[in-house]
Amino acid sequence: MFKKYWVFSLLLILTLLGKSFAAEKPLRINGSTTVNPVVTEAAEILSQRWQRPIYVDTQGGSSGGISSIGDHLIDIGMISKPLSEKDRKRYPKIDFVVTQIGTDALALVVNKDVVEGGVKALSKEEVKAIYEKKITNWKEVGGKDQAIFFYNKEPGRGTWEVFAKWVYTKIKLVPPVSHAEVGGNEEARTKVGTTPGSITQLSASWAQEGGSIVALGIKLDDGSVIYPTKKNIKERLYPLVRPLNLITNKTPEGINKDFINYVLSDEGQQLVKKHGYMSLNEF
Amino acid sequence: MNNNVLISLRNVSVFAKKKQLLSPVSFDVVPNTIHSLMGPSGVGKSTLLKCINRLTDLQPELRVEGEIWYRNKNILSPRTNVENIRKKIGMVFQAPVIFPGSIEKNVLFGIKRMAPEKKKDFPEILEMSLREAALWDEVKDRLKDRAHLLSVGQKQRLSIARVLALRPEIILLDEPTSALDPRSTELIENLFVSLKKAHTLILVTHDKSQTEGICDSCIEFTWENGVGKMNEIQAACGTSCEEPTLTLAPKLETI
Amino acid sequence: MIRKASFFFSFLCLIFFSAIVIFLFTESLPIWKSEGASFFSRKLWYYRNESFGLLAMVFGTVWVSILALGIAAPIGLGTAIYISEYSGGKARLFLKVLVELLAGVPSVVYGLLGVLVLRGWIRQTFSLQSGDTLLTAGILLAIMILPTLVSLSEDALQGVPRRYREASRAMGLTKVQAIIYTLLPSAKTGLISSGLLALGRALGETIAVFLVIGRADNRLPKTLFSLKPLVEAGQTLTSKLGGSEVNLAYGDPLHWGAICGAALVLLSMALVAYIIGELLIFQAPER
Amino acid sequence: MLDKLLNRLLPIVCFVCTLLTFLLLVGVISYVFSRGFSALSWEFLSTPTKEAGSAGGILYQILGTLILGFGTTIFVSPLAYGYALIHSFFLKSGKRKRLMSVFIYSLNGFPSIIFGIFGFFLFVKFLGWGKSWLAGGILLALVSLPTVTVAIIERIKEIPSLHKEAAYAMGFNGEKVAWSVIIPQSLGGYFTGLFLGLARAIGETAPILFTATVFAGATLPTGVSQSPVLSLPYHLFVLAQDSYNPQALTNGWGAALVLIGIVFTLSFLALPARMIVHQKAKNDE
Repeated sequence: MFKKYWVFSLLLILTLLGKSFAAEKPLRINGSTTVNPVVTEAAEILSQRWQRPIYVDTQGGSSGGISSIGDHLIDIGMISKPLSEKDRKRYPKIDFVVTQIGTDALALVVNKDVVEGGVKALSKEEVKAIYEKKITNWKEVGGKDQAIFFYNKEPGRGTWEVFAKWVYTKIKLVPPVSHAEVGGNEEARTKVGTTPGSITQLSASWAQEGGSIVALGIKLDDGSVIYPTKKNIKERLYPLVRPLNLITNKTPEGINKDFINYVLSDEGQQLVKKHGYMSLNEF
Repeated sequence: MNNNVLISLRNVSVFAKKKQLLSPVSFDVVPNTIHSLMGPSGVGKSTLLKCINRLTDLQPELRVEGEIWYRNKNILSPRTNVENIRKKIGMVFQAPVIFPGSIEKNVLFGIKRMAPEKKKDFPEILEMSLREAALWDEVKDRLKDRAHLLSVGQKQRLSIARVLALRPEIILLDEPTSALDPRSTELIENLFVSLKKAHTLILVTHDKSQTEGICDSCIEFTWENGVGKMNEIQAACGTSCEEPTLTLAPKLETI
Repeated sequence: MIRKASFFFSFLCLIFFSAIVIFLFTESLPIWKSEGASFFSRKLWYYRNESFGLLAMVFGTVWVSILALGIAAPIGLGTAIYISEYSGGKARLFLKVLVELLAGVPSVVYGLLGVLVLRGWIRQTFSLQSGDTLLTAGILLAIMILPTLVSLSEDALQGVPRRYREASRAMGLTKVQAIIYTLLPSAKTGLISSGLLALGRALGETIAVFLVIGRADNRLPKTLFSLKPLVEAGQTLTSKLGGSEVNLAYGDPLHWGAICGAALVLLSMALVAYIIGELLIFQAPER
Repeated sequence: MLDKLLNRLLPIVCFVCTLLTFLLLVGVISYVFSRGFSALSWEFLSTPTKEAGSAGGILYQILGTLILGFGTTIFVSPLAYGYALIHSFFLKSGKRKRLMSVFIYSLNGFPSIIFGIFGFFLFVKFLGWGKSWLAGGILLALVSLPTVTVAIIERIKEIPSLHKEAAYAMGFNGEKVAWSVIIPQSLGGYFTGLFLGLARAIGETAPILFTATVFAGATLPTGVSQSPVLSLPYHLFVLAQDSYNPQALTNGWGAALVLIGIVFTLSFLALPARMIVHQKAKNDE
């Protein structure tokens, strides 16, 4: 009895503490590591300019952004995929508003020795077979005799969902597989770069930077091969393209609106380009 | 050297680094006697005792000078095989040392490692040592029990039995009864007298009546300028000493 | 006043920690209701199909911890023996303090080293395709628990009174014999307990393991004693709990229940190792 | 025969083990040092992060870590002192005392990620604080609680009973004895424990992962709820996964070095007391 009363008063104190000492309203952003570099830099500039705190975090990737908006924990979510109906259904009380700030191509990225072994592109069927471990050696798709090591993006990452929708059309249809997982983009890049014969799903812009990893092309049904080059993306030849979005609850107002408008402005769009993504007027 | 002397200390002194702890000590020990070392605590009696089986080696900060002759060998010589010497010169400590395990294991602890070839004799050695230590009747039915369950007095006799199992010629006793009650002390003192028949005992003690009661000769140590110093041998009533109390007491009084 | 305040604050300690246990239990109720004991035996964890099984993670946790202890214990014991028996005075003090200092290196630093150094080394040494393996996590953990292990084992050896060493030396045993036949048996409880405490730490370590284990779900060997999983990626309870699923799970009672259930299982495993270890210290034989 | 072999081998084996242990551990430190040293400069320590870790310094990561340490101190101090006083002074019954001992020691066995999950539920979601430095402080206080408490308990045990008796003999009651004898004489233990506990808590990532820190943008907290901080361990954790150029990684190693520096400084502060304990262990034989 006595204990219960204590627990109750303790909770009360802690709640009051939180309520009465809430910080001056900061701008809180969380979500995809793909969108993060752009937003973090924008936030650095704006928090200087406006003299107010802007927190940026990348916990849980795109799904983390959506669920944090759903729980009213943040003001703006970063997601590197289209917002799905399922996402909306999960938070019926939230009026998600999506603002696209750029476009990114998603590539299948391999360690450079795979390309040196002769594999330059994969078809959707081959990718599916690799993902399901039906193909486990690069020689089965025209490469050298080398085992395939698949680094899967961890659950909740926008990259993974875009990939899964492309291969399986519905996320429900993806079979459970057991691959090693990677979280952020850099982790994916480091691990693929240091693991011979490995492959992962990664934003194409991250692949172009380093030398140890290479983005594969995609073999289309008619036999032609399309690489994730700027030109191919612009002309909508490359199939694996995804929007980079900022999401808010209700139509953005006040500081939320100001922030999003900045990213949409010429200055903000330069940041999108700087990090290797396609700005809105490019696509 | 006198044939009747078993151990002979010649100018043995002890240093800790630069500081002298004990001025040179010389005395002889005759076989089948109990020889006692007495004096205030800290004066260096125990250290001297440890010199005799080179246990001082364990404290690298100590340096021992002089000679200790035993069977035509100088114990303190660096060439001496320490392990063999220690097998012949057993030691019993102030507080009983009981190793984890059964009573039997404790008695055979040393012999198992020092003379493993005698394995078939172990049961015999076990019984003999326990009998000699006057413990056999109390523990013969529970040799496999944990030794930690024994009383303190029994533990000390067990420690003695463990030393006896190695058949030592000399037994060094470092205040062996100071942790015990009067009843156990008396039992162990009687034990020492009976051990004299086959062994030679060197005993460090604070208890004057103990010296008077069971010892054949006694050396007193005193302080001199912060250094331990041996006084002359006070009493040697020899092996024929039937009533040591009577012969020794007056002489000790004169110190 | 101070008496009342002290009672208040120690009650607060009790409340906080019992709250954690109660929270884990109540929040994980949905998974116990829907899965029951099969939560432990089910091989598949795939939250999109609402399939929650811990077997592969428990397997990974146990393997990684055993590896860590198996590597660290002999080295740690040797080091402890050396510090306690072969180094004297100032040298001993210096080594001891150095060990305690090194025990404080944060686990995220080990994680960083694991990602950038150890992974590559493992890959080359064992000529593997990828360096993300249970073995990598095990070795990294072994290095991490080594200082704790050395420090505690040295305490245990130091706790054996000098007269034990003297008594066995006085019988003519060599130094090594005295160590093997006297010192180690006398310090046995203390040594086992230091092993268990280190095991407790290994079981609960999150960040470093997270970064090098590969986080591959549902990896189980075909036969129980197959060593192959050691050089493959895997998952532990902690690497699951430190990952993105915690954020995803909140709001979905079953998924969140599974996460809390996994946390409860982890807590029980670590606490069992730890409490047995502590009890052994308390009940060390009288000397 | 076996014994003879062991006689020769054991010292060598033990020495090799020792060498291995220290080479490994010193190797870890010197590796971090060699990689991170080039990043260190006054500017690195005194400017905020720019471009997500690739440029600028780690000012707010350091300050955030110190703030978390401050929060930890505030919460752990009364908890640990209260617990220690009850355990070693106010409580007379042996059984309850034993229970309290087992409890406080077993807290050490709590995996730190458990605190993280609990904090995520209680502070972030249930109380609606969002990420907050205070939540981090409270959770890290729980992490360091056993260390601090045990250190105080050990010190109280060492207070000679004569001192207590003398105080009682002057007519003091328990309260006054606590104030005049127990607390002043156990302060040394408290500080030693606090430094060691903080050294452990400050390096922890798992408890603050979901509860107290963000990757970028936070400066100094102005309130309790919605007031995250940046921190060195979390910064490292994110950079280990998400740093997107080599300079960010070099800066990451620099941050690792600073973190180790803070932890070692705290351990050093506890050093004199630890030395005495070790020396005593040797003399007690």
